[in-house]
Amino acid sequence: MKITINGTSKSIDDTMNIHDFLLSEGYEDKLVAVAVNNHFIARTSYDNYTIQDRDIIEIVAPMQGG
Amino acid sequence: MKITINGTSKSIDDTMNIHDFLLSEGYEDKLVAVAVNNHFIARTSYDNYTIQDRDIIEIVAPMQGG
Amino acid sequence: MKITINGTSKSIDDTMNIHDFLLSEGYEDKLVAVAVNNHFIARTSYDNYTIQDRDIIEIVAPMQGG
Amino acid sequence: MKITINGTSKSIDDTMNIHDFLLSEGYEDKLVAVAVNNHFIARTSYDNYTIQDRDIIEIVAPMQGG
Amino acid sequence: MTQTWDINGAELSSRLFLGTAEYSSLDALRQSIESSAPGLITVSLRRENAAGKGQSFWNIIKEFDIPVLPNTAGCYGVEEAVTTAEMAREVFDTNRIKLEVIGDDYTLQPDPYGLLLATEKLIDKGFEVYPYMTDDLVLAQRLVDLGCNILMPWGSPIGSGRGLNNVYALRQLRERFPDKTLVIDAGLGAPSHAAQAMEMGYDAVLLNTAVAKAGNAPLMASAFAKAIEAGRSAYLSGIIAKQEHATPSTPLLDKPFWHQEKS
Amino acid sequence: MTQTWDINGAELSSRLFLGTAEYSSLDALRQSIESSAPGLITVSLRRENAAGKGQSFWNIIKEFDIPVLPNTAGCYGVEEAVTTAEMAREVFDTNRIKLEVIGDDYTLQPDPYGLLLATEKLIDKGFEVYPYMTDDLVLAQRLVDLGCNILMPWGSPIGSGRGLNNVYALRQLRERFPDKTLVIDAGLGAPSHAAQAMEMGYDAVLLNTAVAKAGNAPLMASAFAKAIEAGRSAYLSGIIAKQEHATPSTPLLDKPFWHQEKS
Amino acid sequence: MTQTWDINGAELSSRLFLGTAEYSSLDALRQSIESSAPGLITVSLRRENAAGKGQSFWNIIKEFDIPVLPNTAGCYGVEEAVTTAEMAREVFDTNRIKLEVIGDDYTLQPDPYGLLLATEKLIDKGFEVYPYMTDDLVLAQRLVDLGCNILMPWGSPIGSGRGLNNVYALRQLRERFPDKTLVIDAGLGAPSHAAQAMEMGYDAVLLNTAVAKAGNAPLMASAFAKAIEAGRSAYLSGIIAKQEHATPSTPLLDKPFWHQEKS
Amino acid sequence: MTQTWDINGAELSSRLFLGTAEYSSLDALRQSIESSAPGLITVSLRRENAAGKGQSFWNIIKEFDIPVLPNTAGCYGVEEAVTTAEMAREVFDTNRIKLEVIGDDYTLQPDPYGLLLATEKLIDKGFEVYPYMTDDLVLAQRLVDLGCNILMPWGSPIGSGRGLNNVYALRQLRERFPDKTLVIDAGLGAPSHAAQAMEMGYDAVLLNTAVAKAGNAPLMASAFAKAIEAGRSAYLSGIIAKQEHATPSTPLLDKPFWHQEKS
Repeated sequence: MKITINGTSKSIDDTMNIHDFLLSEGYEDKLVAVAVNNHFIARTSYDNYTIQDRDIIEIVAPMQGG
Repeated sequence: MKITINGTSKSIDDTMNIHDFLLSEGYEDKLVAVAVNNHFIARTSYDNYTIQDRDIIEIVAPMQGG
Repeated sequence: MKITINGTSKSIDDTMNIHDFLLSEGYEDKLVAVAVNNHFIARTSYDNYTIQDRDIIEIVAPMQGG
Repeated sequence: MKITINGTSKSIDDTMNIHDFLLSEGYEDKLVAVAVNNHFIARTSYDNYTIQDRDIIEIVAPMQGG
Repeated sequence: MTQTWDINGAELSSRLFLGTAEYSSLDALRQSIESSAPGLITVSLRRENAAGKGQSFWNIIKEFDIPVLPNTAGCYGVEEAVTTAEMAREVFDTNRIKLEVIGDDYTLQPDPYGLLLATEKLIDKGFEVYPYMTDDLVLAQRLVDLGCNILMPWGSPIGSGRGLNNVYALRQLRERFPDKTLVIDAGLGAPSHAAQAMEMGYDAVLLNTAVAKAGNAPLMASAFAKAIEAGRSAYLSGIIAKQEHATPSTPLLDKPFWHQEKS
Repeated sequence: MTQTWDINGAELSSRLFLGTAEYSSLDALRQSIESSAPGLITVSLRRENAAGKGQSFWNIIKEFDIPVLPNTAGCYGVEEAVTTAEMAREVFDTNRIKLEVIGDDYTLQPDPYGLLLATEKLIDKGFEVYPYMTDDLVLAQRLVDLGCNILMPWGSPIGSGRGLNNVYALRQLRERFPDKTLVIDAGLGAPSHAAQAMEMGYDAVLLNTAVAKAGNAPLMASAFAKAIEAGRSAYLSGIIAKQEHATPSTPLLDKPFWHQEKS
Repeated sequence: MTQTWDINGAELSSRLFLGTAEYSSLDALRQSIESSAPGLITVSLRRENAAGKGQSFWNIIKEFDIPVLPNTAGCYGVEEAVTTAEMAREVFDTNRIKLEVIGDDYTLQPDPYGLLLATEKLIDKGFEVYPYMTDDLVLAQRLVDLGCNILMPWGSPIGSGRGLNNVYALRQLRERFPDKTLVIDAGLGAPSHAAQAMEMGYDAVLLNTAVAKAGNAPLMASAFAKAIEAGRSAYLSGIIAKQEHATPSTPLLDKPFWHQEKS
Repeated sequence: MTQTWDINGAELSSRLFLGTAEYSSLDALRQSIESSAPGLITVSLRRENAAGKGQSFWNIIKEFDIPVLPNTAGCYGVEEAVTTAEMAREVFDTNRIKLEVIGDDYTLQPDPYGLLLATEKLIDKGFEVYPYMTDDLVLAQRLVDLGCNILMPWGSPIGSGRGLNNVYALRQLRERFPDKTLVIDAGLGAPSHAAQAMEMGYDAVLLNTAVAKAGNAPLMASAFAKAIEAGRSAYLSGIIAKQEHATPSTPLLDKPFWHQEKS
């Protein structure tokens, strides 16, 4: 199925939850936050949300700001 | 019945429409506009609107403004 | 003898007064004023002042100014 | 004879020099400077200047300033 | 010598809009209108009793063949402003309305929220809205999106005489809405303030207190009229750029005594 | 409608003094004089050759029945300025002289030292001195002590278009010399600058670059003429005092819906 | 010597809030934080890839025991701003959010409409909102009505270095909200701007570009820190009133040569 | 952290020069010197009687190891100023003299004529002249020609608290005398004024009334000390240029929700 992650489209075969997805993408040791389809997904819900086809996922981390 | 006209309460016995009311109040030859209960009453509707008990009537005329 | 007129040096043979000099230079019909060696020479004195060797003569006319 | 000291006129009998005068006036232990008739008198000249009749003497000390 | 100009299809003879309140007398008002020949005259509505005190004022204004711009002065609520506008349209027989929705007692600042709501309702009802607004760029865009062709940002609070409090913001508005009619409304005190606004490319200036409360209202009215023409002409002519250093106006070419030492 | 005024016994028809240099053409100069009808026209002297290039300029100025004010532009030395003034008096047949003694190349600032020396000499020689000066109060007093009835402080450097650099100092000058004729000379860029000076009670304004170098000189000339009249009228009328807060121009007495809640 | 102060129950060690963007290097950022010891540090969120480029920045910030203020920079939409705030709360483990809802591309002006909507949602979700706002008094009142204890009006557009564009409006805000925490956010260029804001009684100043883009960021950071302390002390001390005329600082009593003529 | 600097060969520990007059008490004076640690302390001379009232003041100043700068405050005449300077040199044992030759009662403006004469005499007598002057460029050049390495232009009239009346003229002075020591003397009211002067590249600031008459003199003294350091650091660091439009401080690269519509 096709999803969009940080503005780039990507294909993933089997459905997985956010937790598995972050592991598979190599974010395990990173300080990040996640939104799916413009809705915030709390860390505590990573296991509960199963990624759907066409999901738009944002993964963000601390950055300089004013 | 009791009505309020330009902020002052007043008693009028029988019901009348705006046209009759303006006559009875001596506005016949004045350039004025009327609102009842915060709604504008066009001249063309003076005959159609019958004043109700507790109506709040505003009668206004041209005045200096900036 | 050598004189300087409006910043340019010039040779004139015989001595002459300012009046003759202006005529010889073609200023007769011009509205001008004259200074010699930084001193103003009034029109009424044109005949009286005889030009000397090394005189520095300024001849000026109306011009735009702010 | 009459002198003026700091704007106030004063009579002193016998002539004296600035040094004696300051002693007699009680300035001995004060940090002051002196001018007579608008001329500065250096400390080193106190003995040399003999006060004259009508002398105008200024005796000044440190004060707040901006 | 003054040129007429077009505002929403109407031809106005002056870029001065003059208020009619606060004059020492109706006569001072009449003379001020005569001496300044404004393009628009602002008027208002007040409660009328049978004695008809408002009629004498109106008779004076009618003498002049100058279009009027009724206001909703003192309205804090949207409904109140809308109903006042409707009454004004009937009384003054014009679709023009200077829409004031006040948001603060001390500064009489326009309420940027109520103003949008009232503007939308009045445009629906066919009014030609002249919004009294702040110098807020986003508010301006919202008003334009609602269909306003005219924007009237304040220079400073009504009657304060402070002039242009935020030249930067007003410059931005002009730059960003080159095709809209921009009018400085409120806060001016001196003709130089009005000239400055016109030099910035504003299309007109609306005044009241600065004229009505001046020592000599008719004279001050004419002063503002001239300053507005002056500022407009300067804008059309093009103003010289500011320089850090001097440049001699009188050319030095052929200056006498050129060889001399400086003293 | 413009009033004439008196300067040292002469009657002038305008409070605008206009310079004649830097125009794109003699025609632009002529039109600018026509459109602004100045009270005085400033002129200068330059070296003349037999071809007589200066004469055509002078023929234009003579057309107008406007008194001229010759200057000593570009003079750095006292003797140079005095001799130039004497030549100007003969050529232009007037005792008036705009005395410039320049003290600095970059700002063309008047030299407060040479200016005093030259003023003294010229007053001895019977000139009516119009001193181009800084806004220095002590210099002003010295000039008045020498017999000057007219003072011409700069607004900012010649041709800079910066307007009034030091409003405080100019206000002090007006306050301290209520009976002298004070003219802002140099540095103005826009009509609002001229209006501001006149609103402060200055008697006249002398301009050149702001008009001559404007996109449309004749139009800008008329703009300044109007702004100067506007500022003068405002000064005579009396300008409202600035307020920190607003005061409604439209009176709230008898406002409709007075009982309503604010939205 | 610097005093700590309380903001919504938290104790801050400085009235300088420092941004972390635009520095020439992370080292320049670290040194600027060290030299200025800000009370709050602003941070942001950006898309992260597996490489984890954001982590090194965060490791530097964590070194300092200074609370962070995450922003929603660049958000134009309400939902976008709210979701960004929620992600920021989780990542930075703080309820504080500097809420930016931008309404204009050129000035980066806060959107007074979206700002209210986003503020309401975020306060519902338990955030402590630091609203980046204009100097609009009515907007300020609406934010306070929604529960904001902190207001952050702009001085001028972000990164413009213009200082305080509308001193009048900012003075009004301070006067009208004496009990709220007011922070000047954005637009300052020089320490004198920050001192001026603090002298007006503002509680703090938020800066970024003026420090990060200065020739020497750590030195400029310390300059702003000092200027903010200076302005705060001046406000607490009480500033002398402006006078039109001079008053001698050195007393003239007992001045020598008092009898003398003036030269 | 504060750096010492060199003035005519002497090393000063601060760029603040502090006056000693007008304090509510000698104790307030002492505390203000302690809290601000000025680089120079200005003092004066007054008539002394046998009681020696001046001595207690001097004992306080002597406690501090700070060089003093005696003034000739209140002198209108050249001879008077010179004799006062000579007395001051003997009493305070320093060649430094702040030369005041006053030309006007209301503004306490320096007399540009007497100042030159007195400066020449005092330099002949071996004094190190610190001339209290206007912002006049030609006067400045004359003083430099006489041998002054230090120039002290006023910001505005003594004690007026107006700040910098003519920023343009002061900027010109700095630009034209890059190698001279320029000190703003008189007229400042708030620390932001001092910071502004230092940001312009002035070398030091001389103050008295703004501190002595503040609500809390010692606190205000420290405020000015910090503001002067802030302004100096900003000047050394380099201040960002003003922009007409905004530039986002938080970079938009990798912003989340980038695809989103604007609300």
